[in-house]
Amino acid sequence: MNSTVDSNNLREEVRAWLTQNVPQDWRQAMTGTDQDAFVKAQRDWFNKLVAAGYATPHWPEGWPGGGRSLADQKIIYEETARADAPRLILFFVALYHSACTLMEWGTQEQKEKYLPGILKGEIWCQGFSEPNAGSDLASVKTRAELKGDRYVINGQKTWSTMAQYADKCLLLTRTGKSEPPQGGLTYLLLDMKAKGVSVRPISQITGDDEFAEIFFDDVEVLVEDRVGKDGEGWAVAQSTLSSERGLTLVELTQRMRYSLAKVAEVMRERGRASDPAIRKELGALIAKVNASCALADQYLLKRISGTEAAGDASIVKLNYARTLREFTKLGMSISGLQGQYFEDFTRGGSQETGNWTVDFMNSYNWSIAGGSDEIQRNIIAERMLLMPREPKNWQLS
Amino acid sequence: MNSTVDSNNLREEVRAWLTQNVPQDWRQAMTGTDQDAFVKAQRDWFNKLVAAGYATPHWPEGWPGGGRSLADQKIIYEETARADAPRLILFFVALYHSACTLMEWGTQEQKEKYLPGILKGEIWCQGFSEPNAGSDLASVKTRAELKGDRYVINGQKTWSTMAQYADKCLLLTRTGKSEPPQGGLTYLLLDMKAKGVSVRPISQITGDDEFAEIFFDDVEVLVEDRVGKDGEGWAVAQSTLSSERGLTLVELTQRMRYSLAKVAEVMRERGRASDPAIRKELGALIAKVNASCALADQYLLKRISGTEAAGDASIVKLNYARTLREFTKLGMSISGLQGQYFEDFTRGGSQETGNWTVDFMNSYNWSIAGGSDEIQRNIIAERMLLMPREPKNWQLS
Amino acid sequence: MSASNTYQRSDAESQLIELRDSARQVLSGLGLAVNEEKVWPIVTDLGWLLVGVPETLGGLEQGVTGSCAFHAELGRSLAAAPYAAATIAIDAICHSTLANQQSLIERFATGEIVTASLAESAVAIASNKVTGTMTAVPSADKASHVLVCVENSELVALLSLNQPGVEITARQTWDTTRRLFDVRFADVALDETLTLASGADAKTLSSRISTLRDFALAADAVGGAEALLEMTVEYLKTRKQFGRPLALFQALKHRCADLKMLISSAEALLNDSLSRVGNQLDGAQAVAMGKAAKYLACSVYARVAEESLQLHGGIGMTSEYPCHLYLKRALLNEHLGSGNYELDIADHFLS
Amino acid sequence: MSASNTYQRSDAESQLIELRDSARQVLSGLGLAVNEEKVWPIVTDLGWLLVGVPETLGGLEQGVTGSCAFHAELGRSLAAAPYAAATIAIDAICHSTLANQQSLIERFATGEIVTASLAESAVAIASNKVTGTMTAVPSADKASHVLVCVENSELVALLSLNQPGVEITARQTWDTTRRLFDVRFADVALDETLTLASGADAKTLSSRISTLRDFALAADAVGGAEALLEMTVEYLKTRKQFGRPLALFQALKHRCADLKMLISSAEALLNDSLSRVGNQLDGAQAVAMGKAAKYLACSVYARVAEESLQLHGGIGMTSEYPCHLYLKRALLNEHLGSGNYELDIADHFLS
Repeated sequence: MNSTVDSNNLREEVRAWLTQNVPQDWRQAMTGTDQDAFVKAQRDWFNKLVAAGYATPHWPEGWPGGGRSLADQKIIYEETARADAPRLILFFVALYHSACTLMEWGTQEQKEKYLPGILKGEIWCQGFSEPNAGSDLASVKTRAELKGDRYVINGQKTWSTMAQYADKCLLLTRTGKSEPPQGGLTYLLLDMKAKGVSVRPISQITGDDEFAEIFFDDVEVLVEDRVGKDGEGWAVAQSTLSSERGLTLVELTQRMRYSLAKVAEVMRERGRASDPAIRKELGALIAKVNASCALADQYLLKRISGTEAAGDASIVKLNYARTLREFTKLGMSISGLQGQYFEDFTRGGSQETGNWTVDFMNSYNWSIAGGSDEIQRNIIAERMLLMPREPKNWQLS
Repeated sequence: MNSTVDSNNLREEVRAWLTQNVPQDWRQAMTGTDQDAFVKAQRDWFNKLVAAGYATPHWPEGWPGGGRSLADQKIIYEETARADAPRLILFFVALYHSACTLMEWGTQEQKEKYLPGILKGEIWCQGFSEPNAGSDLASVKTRAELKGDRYVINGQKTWSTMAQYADKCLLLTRTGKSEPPQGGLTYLLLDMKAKGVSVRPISQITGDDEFAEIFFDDVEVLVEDRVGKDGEGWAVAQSTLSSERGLTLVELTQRMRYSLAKVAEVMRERGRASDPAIRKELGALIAKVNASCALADQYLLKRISGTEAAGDASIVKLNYARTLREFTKLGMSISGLQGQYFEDFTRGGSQETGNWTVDFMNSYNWSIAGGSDEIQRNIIAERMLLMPREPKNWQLS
Repeated sequence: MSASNTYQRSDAESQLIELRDSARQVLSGLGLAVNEEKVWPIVTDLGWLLVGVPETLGGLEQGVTGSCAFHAELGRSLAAAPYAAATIAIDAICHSTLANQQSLIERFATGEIVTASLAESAVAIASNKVTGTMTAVPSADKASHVLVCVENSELVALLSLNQPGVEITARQTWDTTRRLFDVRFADVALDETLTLASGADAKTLSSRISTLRDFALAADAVGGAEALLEMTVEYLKTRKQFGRPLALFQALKHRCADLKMLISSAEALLNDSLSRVGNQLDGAQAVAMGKAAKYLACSVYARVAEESLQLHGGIGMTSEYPCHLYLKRALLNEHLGSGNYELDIADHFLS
Repeated sequence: MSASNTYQRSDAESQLIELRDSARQVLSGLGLAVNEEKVWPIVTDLGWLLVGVPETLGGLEQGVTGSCAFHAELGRSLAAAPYAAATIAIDAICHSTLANQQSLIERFATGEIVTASLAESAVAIASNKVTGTMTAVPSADKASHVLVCVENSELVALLSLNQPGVEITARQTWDTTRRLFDVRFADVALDETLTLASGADAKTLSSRISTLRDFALAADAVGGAEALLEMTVEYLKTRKQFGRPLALFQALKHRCADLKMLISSAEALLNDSLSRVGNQLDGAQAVAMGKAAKYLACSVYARVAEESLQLHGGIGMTSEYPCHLYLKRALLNEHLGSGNYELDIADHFLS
């Protein structure tokens, strides 16, 4: 069977389904409304996608729509972006991070216990980052002490996406004492309703709260809910982090590309459509946005073909963060004073909140979180250009 | 006496003199001609200025035009820039570096021996920089060995401005052995015609050769031609380097300001005078150029009032280098393909060679020489913002 | 080398430095982004609105340089006060031929609020009645009067805000340190005792008003940028990553150094322009200088704010931490004022 | 996670990689910026001009992707050869309806030089005679023919350069790795056996020619930028200051990383565009893609060249060291091509 024909079939099928199923009013439903309305809108959309098999194309055969190639998954994302459908942000950790970690590392019991719940709409969050740890994952300090058949956890996590809505948590803890930083980490599955867990949403500069802090006060987790061995958490976390395999950036860059039309829109609205200086900036931006799409696409191809090199992922992310900044800044700048007035925006809309100033502020999530631009530059310089690393014992003299 | 009236008088006097005396054809005389024509044009202009007392306003009273305040010196430079008179590049080291070093550190005999020669047109060069030393003056390796009543010198200097024309040289050598880097340096006055001195002009990327390498092969200098004590060279060199006290940047920024008219000119020539995108860039540039002028002016005022702080000089230089880059780049960019064709340019014309592409390439002299942009940033961060210095023993691990 | 390089600070300069230092002390005692209710009584009690007013009208005679020093201090502390708008209006009164000048200045310097637009207005006059909209008017809800420049600069006047035909609408901005309003006039009658200038005089005064606004925004930007960079550098010195203070990483040091250089250049341009224009704010030259100062300072402020947000990492993205307050004020500053600054500067140069 | 992710390189892809690798080896054996006399015989002997030519016409059928791989290699080594101009002209012959296509391609692929303009031309036709000027024509002094696109795309033809009415003027550029000429025609008669297209076909072919030129310049830029960054990083690893290799300074590392990212993005856009357009280079979409690839690659190249000059410090400013050769080629590349790229891209998007 010819794979191009195959792909075209899938593309048409997805496109047709989206035309029928994307709620036309989802932006309104998620703009200026409260959290419940947002969660409901996300859940409705999730259920539709699960039913159609488009939520889990990356799961193995046997699961709804499962067993699809990365190329096919890419088609689904591209079409979702093209249709301006909502992003499944509330379920992303469950569908990718949790599922992929369980598939790769989970016991049969764990898979049976957790995977069906994900399809039913259980929300997961990630408990990796900690205060004052920044991009330095190895400095996890949250303690898990083994007492009989359970771990007792004390500590704090932060920047956990949508943790205030979560049912379960992927938790990285420190169990060892004297090992090197990456050693001594242990990976647990936590029930967010367990005694001693408390969550505090982080109020962001946009007024939104897409992230939360999680506090642990003698929280107990059974040993059977540990993923991998005690001390093997670093390796398990690595596969969690690479679970989406570049698909997110394919989706985001495609969404940015389709959003270029919104720049044209704001140019018209603000009477700047024929301003040559703005048109020139738009022309430059179009080239950069298309380049970001091409980079993300080619990165996915490298993952598919197994030719990914050290630093490739950093280049894609650093580039996306920069282009997104320029993109949102141009929109904001064209908006003029009007753009500086507060307006309601689409909750959890990430880069497409319908408000350029919010989009601009949100763009910093991409240059700061998930390994800041500075960390990406270190990686590119050291692992790709093979420039020397800073000495380990480099301390203030 | 009211100082503003006084200044106005000087300004008018200088302006009138320049109108009478600036050779109208100096650019043509220095464009596409050989080195001799260039030297002759410089020498003629130098003699005129000396006669009028405008070459040495910074020398003490008693010398031609001497004893003027820094504010008056500034007026002379501003007017020279305004009149688009040639810069005295061939005599700058003699008039400032050599003279000020001798005035501050020289013995009576040295002053009598060297100062009159400067006024007669002796050309001096500076022998400070060395190959592979970059901006790191303390790493001077050229050896001077004391043998009886003389030093015997071996080594190499580089990036010495116009050394191929020089009669004398301000030479920084290493005499000590085990002292810390800044120690062990000794400052000598060298006759460029001495046995064992050879000079090789450095061919620059513009095709010009404003700099040269100097090689020393058992060159002898009498102890009486040492400035300061043996081992005191670092301190003497510091006063050489600060001798022009910010005047150069006042002159250069003023010249850049007057040259803004040339951007307008190339816009007209290339039919871009009404291009809004270019006009917008020009508007931004005008603000930046005026800011560079203001920074240089205010730096001079700080020197006059003794309120200079650590890092101030770095800010002025870093800012000038950046603005000059943007300035020349805009001119080059407006020139289009035409600007990429090779054309003769004014020799030693520095930033005003009459060719935007040469000016652009020359702009790197300001971001690289005399302490690169990177060094200036270190100084600003460490001495002004008080951010910690890198540890001394920071080595590749 | 010469002995004749002496420099003496003038009395006026010394006085201004004292005034500014005490303002900084007072404001830093209040804390960042303190609200209008707390700041305004201090502003009036300490006579800050009189800084730029001539001695003959009961002021401190510190001119535009003087009021800009205070704009910078208020920008530094992110104070939420209609100081800029009020000083602009008071300055306009000083430069009018109004008979009751002195009493108006007293009223507005001591409690009653006069305001003005920080952006563009579209207000026309017909049969002595005013119609149109002013945007970005600070504290219009609490002000008794607003300064109005009629289109084509036929007239500059004060209008009472407490009269029929005036509609005041709050326009919440992302910058929560400012309270801006739209003010709409529908056939509002002029009060001739409050007409500041008409005809050619109005053109001159309008031009002075917009230059003053540009300088005020520039000074706010310089003050804010300076304070923010200080905060950022402090943060980098404190915060550790990979066991080292962030301030030790050369890439971050170099970025801070560049920001410092940019701020210094904007500040130098502002100070230089102020000293060159003196009190002559209405000519084409002064207008262009105001525009250059505003453009450079506000674009530098935005650049500093954007870099600072990145340099702070995650904590800068939280509403608890004040980094974003500077960012939002910087973004708003860029969009206040009027016209296309870069183009206007070029137009003036090429004309 | 899925098992079905397999990917096989096609035979054509494998062949191209082999060709490119061998080209790189040959060129690096010659050294940087080697002159035309040395490169051209190799280009023709090894059949590099046939890379993009269809099999049916005796070529290697590697399309535009194929010739771009060679443009990148020549850009990398700063080779002084009219390869881009010749491949553009040969491609135009391939896409003409000329009867003697095959014999012309053989002539021009094996020794006789055909050239074309790398910039804008102003050539008009009247009574079958050609008048006007072509700029930036490489090696016109050695070429027997030049590709001419008449204004308003009425006609695309080859013209012999060895005939009365043709005036060839050398235009020395700062970039000494290219030898460009102005070619002036004064009433030069057309040879109908060399007319490639007229009417609507000429419009289509002209559009193909300019897109091809944009891709060629983009590929040259990507190749040059890559080689220059490698050279710069090597230099930083070798050169020591304050007792440490420069490559250890984080500020410099971060700048190199940014450059690497920029080059990767330009390369990705070029490759993506080439694979999307395939052999369909004449539509508005393809033209816009060519323009975007050219704009991004050439601006990235210039940026890399400027930063590399600074990162090299003094040595980069000497004519002995090759850093400036890349800079000058990058600057020239930015100004070759035609139109205002950013505006054209926006126009296409907004239309």
